[in-house]
Amino acid sequence: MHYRPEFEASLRVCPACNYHDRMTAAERIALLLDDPPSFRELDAEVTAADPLEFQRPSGSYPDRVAKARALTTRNEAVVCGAGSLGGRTVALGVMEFGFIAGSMGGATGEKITRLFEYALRRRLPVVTVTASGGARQDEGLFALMQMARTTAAAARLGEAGLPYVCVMADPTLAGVTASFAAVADVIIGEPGATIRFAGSRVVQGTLRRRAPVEDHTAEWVQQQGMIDLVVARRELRRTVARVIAALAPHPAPAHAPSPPPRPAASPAARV
Amino acid sequence: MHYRPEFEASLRVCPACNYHDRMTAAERIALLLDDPPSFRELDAEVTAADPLEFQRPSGSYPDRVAKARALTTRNEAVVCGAGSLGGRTVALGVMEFGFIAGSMGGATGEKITRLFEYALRRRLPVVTVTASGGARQDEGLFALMQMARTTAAAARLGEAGLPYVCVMADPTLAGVTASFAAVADVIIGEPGATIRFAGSRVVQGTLRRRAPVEDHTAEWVQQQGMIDLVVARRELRRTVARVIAALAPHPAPAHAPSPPPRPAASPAARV
Amino acid sequence: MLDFEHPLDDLRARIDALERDAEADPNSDITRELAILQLELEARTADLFANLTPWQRVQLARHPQRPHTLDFIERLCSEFIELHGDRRYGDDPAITAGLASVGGRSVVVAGHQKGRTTADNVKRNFGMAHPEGLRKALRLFDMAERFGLPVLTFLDTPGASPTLQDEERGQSWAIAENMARLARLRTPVIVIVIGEGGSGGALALGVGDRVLMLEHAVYSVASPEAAAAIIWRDSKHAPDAAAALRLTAPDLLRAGLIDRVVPEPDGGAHRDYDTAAANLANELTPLLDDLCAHDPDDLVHARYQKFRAMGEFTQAPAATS
Amino acid sequence: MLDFEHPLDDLRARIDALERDAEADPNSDITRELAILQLELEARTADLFANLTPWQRVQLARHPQRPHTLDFIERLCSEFIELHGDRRYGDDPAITAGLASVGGRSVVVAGHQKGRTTADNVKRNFGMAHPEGLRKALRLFDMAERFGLPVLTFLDTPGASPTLQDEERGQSWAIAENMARLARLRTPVIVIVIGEGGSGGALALGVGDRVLMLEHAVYSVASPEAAAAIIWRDSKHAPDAAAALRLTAPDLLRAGLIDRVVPEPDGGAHRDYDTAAANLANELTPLLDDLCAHDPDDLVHARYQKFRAMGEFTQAPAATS
Ligand SMILES: [Zn+2]
Ligand SMILES: [Zn+2]
Repeated sequence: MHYRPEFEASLRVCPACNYHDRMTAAERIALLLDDPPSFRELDAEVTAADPLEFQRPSGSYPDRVAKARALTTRNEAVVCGAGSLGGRTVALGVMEFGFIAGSMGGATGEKITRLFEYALRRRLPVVTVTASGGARQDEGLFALMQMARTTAAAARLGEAGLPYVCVMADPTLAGVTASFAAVADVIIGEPGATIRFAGSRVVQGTLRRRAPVEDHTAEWVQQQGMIDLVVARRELRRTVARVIAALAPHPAPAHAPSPPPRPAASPAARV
Repeated sequence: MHYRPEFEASLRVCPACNYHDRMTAAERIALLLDDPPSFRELDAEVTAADPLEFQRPSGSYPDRVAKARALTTRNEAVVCGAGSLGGRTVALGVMEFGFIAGSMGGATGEKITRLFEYALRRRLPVVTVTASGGARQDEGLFALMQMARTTAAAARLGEAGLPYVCVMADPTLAGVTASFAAVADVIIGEPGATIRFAGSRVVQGTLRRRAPVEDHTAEWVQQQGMIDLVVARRELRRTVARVIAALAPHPAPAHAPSPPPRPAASPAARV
Repeated sequence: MLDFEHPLDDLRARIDALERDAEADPNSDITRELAILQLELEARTADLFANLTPWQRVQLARHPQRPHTLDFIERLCSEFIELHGDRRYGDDPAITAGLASVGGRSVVVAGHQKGRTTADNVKRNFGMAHPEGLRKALRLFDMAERFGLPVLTFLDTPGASPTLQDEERGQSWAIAENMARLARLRTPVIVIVIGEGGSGGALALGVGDRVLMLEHAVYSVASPEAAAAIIWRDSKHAPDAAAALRLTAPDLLRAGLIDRVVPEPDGGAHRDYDTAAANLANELTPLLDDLCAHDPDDLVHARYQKFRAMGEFTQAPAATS
Repeated sequence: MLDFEHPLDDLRARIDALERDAEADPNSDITRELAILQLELEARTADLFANLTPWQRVQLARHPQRPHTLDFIERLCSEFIELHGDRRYGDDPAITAGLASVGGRSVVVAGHQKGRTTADNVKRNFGMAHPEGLRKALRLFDMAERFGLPVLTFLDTPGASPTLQDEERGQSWAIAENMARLARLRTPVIVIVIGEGGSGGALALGVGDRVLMLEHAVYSVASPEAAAAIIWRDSKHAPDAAAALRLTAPDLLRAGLIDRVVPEPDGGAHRDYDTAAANLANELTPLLDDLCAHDPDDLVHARYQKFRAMGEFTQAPAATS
């Protein structure tokens, strides 16, 4: 929130070339939610365990997590909560790319899953903003399974007739693109954002059929039919609000659900 | 049925090059149903009206219909009924290409729709065999609407968990391909059959990406991902029976529904 | 300007000249002369349009200045968010689809989109949808059902795109799947034929609880040119085919194949988009209110019965069979 | 023959030679000598396989002679009708799918399909599915639900195909849509990891009520080579990565990420397809009977809870947040 004055002017967008620089989760939240700031964070204390006791040459996984926590002042690569967007309460999950490249581990998946479940219980729309390198290797197959559980949670939202909008920011890759991000009802890309399945693999592409824009940018992905809109940051809040209003014309009374209390330490925690 | 001995030997398939010649509806029915012949025809008396009082330079539409009736001894371009296939009662609709190029008019659509409704009431699987030039021009928009009503009838079958298999014979074109034929659960093409959307229009195709077989043949359409199987006539009955047995493992007791009585002149007839 | 509109050209030119004169000389009194000429124009327009041949209606339906789907959406809807892509293969500019608000009510809209300039028409393939365009609409139909939003479709196409590439991606399958989905959709569906309703490509968006048709729109199993080529072996007989096919709105209303004819402004919708849209809005608003009050089961059942009844037939003498 | 199997080569060669000798001279008595050698082979095989390193298991899972999806279908199913195509874009030979019968019960099967020859592997893209392959499976999942048939999936892939063309057709979207569909499918789903369970391409067929895994199969968030390249900046560290990723069946059973390890015959499934399939059938039959007795609502709920529980986390001290 404290970044507000400076990005209010620039939104981290270059006025000359429209380059959309990466934002922190806090900047994103301020960008998306109404004034005055209404964000109430959920599950802020949930953080990574080390199920594989994973060691890299550069250090242990818990060391990496500790560094990321110090760097971002967050406990995980996603910040979840509720707030007012376009005058209506939404459940909001924003990935923090600065936290181990926004990678998705068990705690990340837990928070995202809880967010969908929270929205389901309170009948709220969900907005996610993705910025991620994909699944977090250090948790092995546990990390892969976050794709399944977050996607399953998102699928239940649709069955309940609650709208889900995903904003794909730079970069949205691999295990996040191919899970809860891709199943949103409406998908919005940020200008120039890299959106793709294959991470760093060498890809031999020769055929360029329909692409006057650079491969794997949001604009290109839209041309391929995979996302609905590419929306400049300045228009983002308004567009998300319009989409939600269109999909859920008769919401639970706006403003009525008071900001949820932070839940007590979850009994579901397994470690 | 009287054709049985001669096609039993050849099935109208060239032993040298596997060319599958067109068959009459009667030959088809004998090919598909079990021995002894068990076919009980439905709605045989339904025939075309002339809603547009349509005149071609070559004569009136009723004249064309009369000629087709004389030629084929059928009243319409589809023969519908029930019979035993693989030891189980199925609803069977077979198009008669000799009847105005198997074109679909109001009476054709009525019979096909009634077939699906008959199957729905008795909880029978449906098998159709298509051979058609598409919608019958002489009935104008009435003909086009047969696409909607036959497709809607087929869709209700799926909702009721009853299997529907379509055999696309030569040729399956335009308004028939693009309606009740395409929505079958399993689609089988006959070897070499032409299957396409665009009728006689000139099509400027240059790109040949994946096609070692001739465009618009059943084999080509299978490569494009649109049909499940290409099955030689000799194997057709067995394959259709296996598919139905797989999709409806617990049928209404086989043989139990006695061959349906021909219904009294339908009160739904509007002309 | 269409050929049959030429008789009005002279009158319109004289009115224009008179108005220019009056501007040049503010003291001249043209009131009376102008009034006479305008009355005559109205009378002759009414006369001409009261006696349009089917072929003339085909030309009006295809008029390059005729309002297209986006022109109607702009005027009918207070909000419009165009959505893109089928999430499988591509985004097809020949189909416009998205979320909109009509009279304060959220709806899903989908329609064929013709262009006006040559470049735009090339991009939009003259309103001839590719399979991915129909599948974009299908995705939005599913979304409408998920969120309980009514669907409005706008029909304006010569037909579905018929190239080899369209066959490769299953044009027939796309059309059939859309019809099946619309037939069973558990939310109201209103179909509006605004221009050319061409064959299966039109019907892929055309299965609804009510089918409205603009006064000079046409709706046909095949284009008059194609029908003439088949029937007369000469596409120059297109005017004859247009008459034989009974493709005009009044004919189709009589035949029971559409529910309502929406009047167009004098001289056709292309002369006054706002009035054309306002006339449509007049029909649409009460219809939406009515349909939205129905139970989904009842809607689906009634929609089935509606199309179930389309198709004439008779009983042959038993001896023939 | 894999490197680590070489210690057995000499023994196997001696047994073969002895049997050839006996064939040449029917009077020779080799019974005792042969019995001794065979006992020794069994003992050393058991010893070797009891102490396989994770990297050795990766090699076994990728063994060119390892039984693939069709090999299992052939042995498990009394009927198999392979179905083709996604009805939208193409038919992908990297996915085999169809209708089958297992123990008298109709099922839908879908699995990654590797080839054995180079030509076959090129055709099947080494078991790396294209989006249209995953969508073929999706079509069959829908069919399974429509007809109340249980689904069996076979996982055996290095991963989903990652080329530009796959991106163009929405590889991420295909994977996500399959997971979402399987998660909510109202019919039993049994997942069997038979060889390589590689990343999202595997998981696209991997969301089920039970996940079985063959003894020497592996299942991993990334290939050991890719993980080594990321973590050690050198894919030669693949054996280290294989160990670190805990990708073996016993490890994953301990972690609670799979439900059951299916024992393989001595020396690995590639030495005896029939026994491998019989061992799988032993697990499968009672499992199918059990799951088919459940109410669809209960199945879907339990499946959600099963995957819901996969993922470890802890609570940070409140001060940090
Ligand atoms: Zn710049
Ligand atoms: Zn021959």
